[in-house]
Amino acid sequence: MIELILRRLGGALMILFGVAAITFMLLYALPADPAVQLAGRSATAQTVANIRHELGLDQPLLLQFVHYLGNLVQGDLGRSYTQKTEVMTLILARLPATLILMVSGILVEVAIGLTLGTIAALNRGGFVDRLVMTVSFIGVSAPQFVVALLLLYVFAATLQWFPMSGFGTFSHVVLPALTLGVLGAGWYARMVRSAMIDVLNQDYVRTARAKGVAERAVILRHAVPNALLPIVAMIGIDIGQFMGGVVVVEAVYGWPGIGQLAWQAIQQVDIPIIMGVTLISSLAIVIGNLIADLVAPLIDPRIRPR
Amino acid sequence: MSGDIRTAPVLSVDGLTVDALTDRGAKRVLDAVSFCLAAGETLCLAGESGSGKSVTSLSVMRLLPRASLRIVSGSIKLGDRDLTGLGERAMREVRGRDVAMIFQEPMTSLNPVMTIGKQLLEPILIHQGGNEASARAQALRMLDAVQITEPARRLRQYPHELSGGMRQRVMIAMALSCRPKVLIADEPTTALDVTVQAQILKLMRELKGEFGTSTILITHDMGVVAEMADRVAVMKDGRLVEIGSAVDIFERPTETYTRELIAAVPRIGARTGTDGPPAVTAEAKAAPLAEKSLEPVLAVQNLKVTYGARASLFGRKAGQLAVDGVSFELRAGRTLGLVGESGSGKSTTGKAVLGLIPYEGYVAIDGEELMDLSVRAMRPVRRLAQMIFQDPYASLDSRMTIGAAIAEPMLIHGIGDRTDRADRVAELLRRVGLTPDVASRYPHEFSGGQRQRICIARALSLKPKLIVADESVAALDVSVRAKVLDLMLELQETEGLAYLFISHDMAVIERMSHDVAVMNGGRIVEYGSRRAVFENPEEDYTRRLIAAVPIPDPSQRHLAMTG
Amino acid sequence: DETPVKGATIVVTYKDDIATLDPAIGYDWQNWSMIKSLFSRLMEYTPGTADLVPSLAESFEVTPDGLTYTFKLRKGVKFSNGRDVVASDVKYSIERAVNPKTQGPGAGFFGAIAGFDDLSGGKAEGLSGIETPDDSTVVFKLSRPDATFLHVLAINFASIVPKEVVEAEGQDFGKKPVGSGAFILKDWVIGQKLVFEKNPNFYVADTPKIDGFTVEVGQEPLVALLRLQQGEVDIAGDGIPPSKFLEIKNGPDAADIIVDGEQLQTGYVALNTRVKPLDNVKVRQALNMAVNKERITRIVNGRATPANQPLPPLMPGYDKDFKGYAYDIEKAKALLAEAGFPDGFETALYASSTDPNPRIAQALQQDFAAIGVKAEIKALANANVIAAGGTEGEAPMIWSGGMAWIADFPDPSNFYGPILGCAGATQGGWNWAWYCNKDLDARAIAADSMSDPAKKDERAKLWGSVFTDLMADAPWIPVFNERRVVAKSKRMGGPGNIYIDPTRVINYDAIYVKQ
Amino acid sequence: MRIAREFLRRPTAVFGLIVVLLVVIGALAAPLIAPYAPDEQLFDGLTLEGAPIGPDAAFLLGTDTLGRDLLTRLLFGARTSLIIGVVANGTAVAIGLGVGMLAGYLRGPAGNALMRFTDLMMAFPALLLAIVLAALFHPSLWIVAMVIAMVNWVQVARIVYTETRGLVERDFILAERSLGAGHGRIVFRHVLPHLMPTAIVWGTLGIATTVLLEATLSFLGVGVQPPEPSWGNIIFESQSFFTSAPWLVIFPGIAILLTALSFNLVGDALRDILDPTQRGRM
Ligand SMILES: Nc1ncnc2c1ncn2[C@@H]1O[C@H](COP(=O)(O)OP(=O)(O)OP(=O)(O)O)[C@@H](O)[C@H]1O
Ligand SMILES: Nc1ncnc2c1ncn2[C@@H]1O[C@H](COP(=O)(O)OP(=O)(O)OP(=O)(O)O)[C@@H](O)[C@H]1O
Ligand SMILES: [Mg+2]
Ligand SMILES: [Mg+2]
Repeated sequence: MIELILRRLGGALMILFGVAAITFMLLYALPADPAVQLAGRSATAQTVANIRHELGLDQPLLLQFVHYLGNLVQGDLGRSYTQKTEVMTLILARLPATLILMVSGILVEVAIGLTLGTIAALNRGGFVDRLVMTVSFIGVSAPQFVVALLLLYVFAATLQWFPMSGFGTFSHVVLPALTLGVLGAGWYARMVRSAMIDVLNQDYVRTARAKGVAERAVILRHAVPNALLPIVAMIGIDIGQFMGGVVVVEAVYGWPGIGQLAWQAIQQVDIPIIMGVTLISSLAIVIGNLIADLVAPLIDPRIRPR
Repeated sequence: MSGDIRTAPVLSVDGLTVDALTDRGAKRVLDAVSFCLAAGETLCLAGESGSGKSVTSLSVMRLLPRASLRIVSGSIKLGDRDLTGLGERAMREVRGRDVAMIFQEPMTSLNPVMTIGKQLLEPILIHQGGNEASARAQALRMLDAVQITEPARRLRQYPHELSGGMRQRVMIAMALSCRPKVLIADEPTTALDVTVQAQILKLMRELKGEFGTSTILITHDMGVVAEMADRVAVMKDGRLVEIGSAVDIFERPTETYTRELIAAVPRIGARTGTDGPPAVTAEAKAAPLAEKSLEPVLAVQNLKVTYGARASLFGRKAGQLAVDGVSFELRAGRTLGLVGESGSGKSTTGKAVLGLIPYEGYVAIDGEELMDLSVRAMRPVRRLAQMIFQDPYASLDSRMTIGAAIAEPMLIHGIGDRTDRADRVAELLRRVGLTPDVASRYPHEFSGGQRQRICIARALSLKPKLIVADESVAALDVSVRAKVLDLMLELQETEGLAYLFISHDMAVIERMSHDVAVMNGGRIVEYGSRRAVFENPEEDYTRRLIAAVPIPDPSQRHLAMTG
Repeated sequence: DETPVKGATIVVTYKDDIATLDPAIGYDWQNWSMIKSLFSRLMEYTPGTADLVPSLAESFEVTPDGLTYTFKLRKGVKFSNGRDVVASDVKYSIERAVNPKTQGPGAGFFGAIAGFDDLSGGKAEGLSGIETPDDSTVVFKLSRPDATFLHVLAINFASIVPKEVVEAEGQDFGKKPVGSGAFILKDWVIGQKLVFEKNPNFYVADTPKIDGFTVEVGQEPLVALLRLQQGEVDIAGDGIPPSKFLEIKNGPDAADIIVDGEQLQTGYVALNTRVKPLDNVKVRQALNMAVNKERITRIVNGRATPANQPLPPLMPGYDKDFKGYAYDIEKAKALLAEAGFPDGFETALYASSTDPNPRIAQALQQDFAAIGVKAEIKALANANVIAAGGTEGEAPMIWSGGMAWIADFPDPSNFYGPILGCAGATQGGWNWAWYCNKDLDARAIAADSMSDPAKKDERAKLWGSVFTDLMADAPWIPVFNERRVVAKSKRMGGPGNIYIDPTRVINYDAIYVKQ
Repeated sequence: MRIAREFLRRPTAVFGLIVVLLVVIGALAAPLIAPYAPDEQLFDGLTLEGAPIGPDAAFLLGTDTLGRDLLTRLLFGARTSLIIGVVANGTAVAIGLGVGMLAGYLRGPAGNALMRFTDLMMAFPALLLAIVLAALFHPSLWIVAMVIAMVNWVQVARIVYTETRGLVERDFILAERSLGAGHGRIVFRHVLPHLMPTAIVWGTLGIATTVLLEATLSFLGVGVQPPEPSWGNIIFESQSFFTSAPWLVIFPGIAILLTALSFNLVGDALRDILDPTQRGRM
């Protein structure tokens, strides 16, 4: 167990190093010059050169990278070019919001996906199945922005059930989580459906029925936990999608998450922030997969190490 | 009707007819099946695969898959209640309490993510109510009854932590926990080792005595039938062709089908006093094969196979020694039977001698040492040695027609052109008793026996000298099994094939082999001529294996007696 | 009732984070207004106008040669940490803005102060041209006359900061600013909101008129507008998105909600004078004639007026009699033929990828196509467009929308040096036309030397002629002067020009909630 | 022949095929059937205030914010979107299939290295990669398509890897090896066909998401460049107009959904038909 975790952490470090190296090289290959960007229109050439020098951008790329890594090891992600603030501070300020949104979004999408997928599997081939699959398809193909605004118009602006924007209370998280959940549930519904069809054909389901277990309990107690297994792995992958994909939802609901920070930084070529966010999301993905690997044995005792 | 309690049926099935709904219309699966089950009686349902045994039992439980199978007519009476008309709710009450069921696969019949305890408690809580504690006590008693050691610990364990035999005991405990009137056991021991099977059968007989449960036992193993049945019902093509007392069925079968079935059953000890398998072709009968060649087709010395060894951050992981220093040799035209309990390393040996998995030691096929041969250099050797796997379905590519599958070895080895190959495929199909026009069909469109013939045809297409047959008939019906075995013998006689014949079925090994090697824990514990091993076993282990085989003769029941 | 309510606080929203409130660094249109209100400067503008008045300075004197400025500081002004503002703070603050270590973009504005080159070149620690004979006197010595110098002292970079706080906070000063302006930053929740509170000790009477304001960031403009209509938000800082503009403008509340006013802005296409065939003046003139500016203003729902010269109408020196190049396709074609391109040519048009700029680029593209010029559109992130513009020979045409922002101060010189003068035509510069006319540069310097306030009008005329004359070379296509449209809640009072203040965007010091 | 017959027996599949064909024909014949030129900003296409015009007789599906005919744009946009949705997504699936299969089949150090690389790519924020790649190469349709392929193959590779690992353990692969089949033969004739269902599912399910990803890239200024229409960028450009000019979102949205759904229906049918074990069943 310990060995497994250590091995995975070692792998994670390698991955993070790789991500850092690739991101760094790619960012510096970009044509945009952060110094020019920062100096603004009225700056003189001297000012631009000064800024470039102060940011260390006039040093050889490799040296910059080594320098960056050196700081990274000490937990220093550098300072934002535009905000002049520690990137770590900026990220830490926004991380909780993103984590809350991510967790609740995943909960909603798994809940919806599990329900719809199970219903579809139970009605396999029938009308309900087709309907559910079509609905899940709409979810997969719907533009985020429109769905987010639609929910906002209906539930916040018109019905006023939830606040339109902000962060802090439970009612704030409902709409953003719902938006993400509705959009992501399609994938889960499909996955759950095929997993459930698989599980429902298993012998132990028949055994449960032969014991006189009620159909609801057969599904909820016997089938669903087994169908959850492939879903857990999927959640691990999903975390990555979330870290990058929440920008729009965050923007619409004024949610102070990492996505907005990343989006602004990309537009302003604020390299320290981009690097920081990239590393954090990679870390989240790696940890997500690690957690998925560690959670899987909780659900499936067969892969529990002894 | 007489008032005799002994004969008043607990369960009576009358004119049960079941249709399967396919997109080509309804297909009759059960046709007017009628039988009854007296209190405390064991009725065995026998018959070939697909004859409707499982459908019958599932009908009684009303667990037929709703989408595809439907009871068309007939009644199933439990006491005076007709189960066919019962609502789902009422039926749930019946299931597990009045009628309980055990399935063939103990591996998959228990929910892998639930503890044994939870699963055992479930029917007790549902049907007897009461609190957790009393249910737990009941569960512990049941585990005790099925002779599971440390029952309290088992309750916390998960299915995968138990052996196959233990799992099946848990299934039995679960089925009997509410003291049902009727127990249906669908192939309860097929997936188990002979020795374990013997224990389970013994247990079932004991429990029957203790609980007085009426049992419907489904099996295609006539040995088991003879061992267990009070009465036997023989099914074929959805019909119940014959029903009668066990002794009657075995000694005085009236239907031809029943007679064939009984005749096809291999009996251990049947070949006592002979040196080799029976001759099946006319020529062989006329002139038994002499020792043709002294040159071994397969020579194995000190073979070792280790699984799961790998280098890791924390040093090398040792892995598990699955085969530990096995040596034997096999000459042309002869069969070496490799027998042993599950997990003893038989399959591993079979794969290793064909170079399919990494091994240590010396293996030579037709004088050529395999070690370190590249895929390319290996190819000529592959022509000489082929493998037939246990599960014919799994060993055929489900997305390839069987014609293509049989032609493929020739394609790989660049033999003949298109028409040559087509001719050879047709010839091979005929050779294994199929018609050439089936070449364009896919594996799933065949029965198990037919698939195994196809695998044999594929193995033969390169005219090999050696065939490794790993449990090649284990999945087949008795009657089909006999035919496939005969086919293999015939091929040996005409083509001079050598077989490494792997099986855990002592009777089959006895019938097929010239020599026998008994494996246990990765080693060969006994090795010698078949006659020596079977008639004069030196090892206790071998003796136990032989003793555990059920004898298809109701008059010779022995399992319940032995300790 | 238009009288201000006492004790009101309001909510302002923006989409993007507020970058920094460090006056030496902050340089975008969101933080510009906030920095203005957090700090005070020697000079200031009367709210809603471009009229310069002394602010932290009580009075000032200029020597006739225009090289020495002496300021007397107002007494008793305190930083929000309680310390008095003294002359050395002024010296420190401006030196800090110039010091390369600060990484400030505004250093160049102070180029006229003696000793500037030494400090910005790293050869000195301070500016020899700033002297503080006593705690309430600051003397600036210039190395050349600079007519814009008083404006320079009114821009954010000249804000006065307390040395000890800056040194204590280091780079974090921008997040924990301390100044002597109308407001104090109370709280900053990163990524969520900034809370500003009224400075009770502010030296201007009756200012500010609200008790505070909260800036909520990360707000999608569309949603901000929705919240504004419901009264949750008072000023939607990003204005009205195009998709909502007509709906609101034609709605019943339009008069209460919309403030629509001119700003010091010109949207233009920079024509790269160093890229073939745009190096040919006739080609550039032809392109100027090809653009249907009326239609483009229609695309932005009439939120702009067509332009014909670089200077916006509100800027001193704007020549309202100048005709520029009229929309004339036939003449444009003829000119192209004269230049040797009767069948047109292929080129590229760069633009910011934020709405509505790609749309405007497409309209331009269609206009160019009408005279045979096939312009491939490259709609890129701002940073990439800016990089292409600052690389010689890279971008033939650039639509400035989304990047060319509003003037730093209301003086025509601010529209010349970096974007049309020779100094800007360098690697990484903002003169995307790469236009360099030595003759005009000389006239520009001459105009900037006329620092005598009496010659104000003459100077404006001189500047105006620089811009109209350069149109003969047609380095730009001036397309329109965009008006700024702000959405405010109904309760907000005051004239429009304090919401679209020519020098500070939103004038937080002047806005108020009405009864 | 059999495939065609089986296919025609499924009404949903036939519906899907018809829609797909209509879209393809619409895309190919766009210049012939479109009422206007694709980039023509019509004078009548905007109101005097500059608002787009809703569906009417002159503009069947209305106009966009530059006064261009939406129907025309959708027809021409089908070309781009098909290339992105089908080609780019197809390439991604192909790469994922290749990498996953190779890694799963090889195992050992080589397979491990491939999977570590995949893990790395997986941990890399996809959108960022897309943005940087697209900014490095000047954006054009084909570059965008390739960028999307570069980004999207990762998940497919993961899933295919797991599946291949399972397949390789199966007896029939062992049987092939015992017959002396070379690696190429095993991989292409025996492993690949069994991965087709996965490939088809991802190939069809990914269409909609890919089309939308292209739009996101356009929005960031690294996608297909204007005025070239694509369904994604039509939606994206005008998504904030969905209350004032809903047709600008609804019609392209329907186009994406219907096309993706149709591909999916066709894919589902093909998957069943090509799987011989499903023969004769519905
Ligand atoms: N769900 C189903 N749908 C359609 N036909 C079915 C279904 N289940 C069973 N059948 C058919 O019913 C017949 C009887 O099957 P059944 O499973 O009862 O055989 P069996 O005697 O138990 O065989 P085995 O020894 O292989 O278990 C077979 O022909 C089978 O194809
Ligand atoms: N791929 C594998 N990886 C690790 N261990 C294995 C593997 N295959 C088999 N083993 C282990 O090797 C031992 C021998 O297995 P093998 O399959 O050879 O037994 P067997 O005699 O063929 O049994 P059975 O009768 O059940 O087929 C067993 O303990 C088994 O668990
Ligand atoms: Mg059965
Ligand atoms: Mg085996």
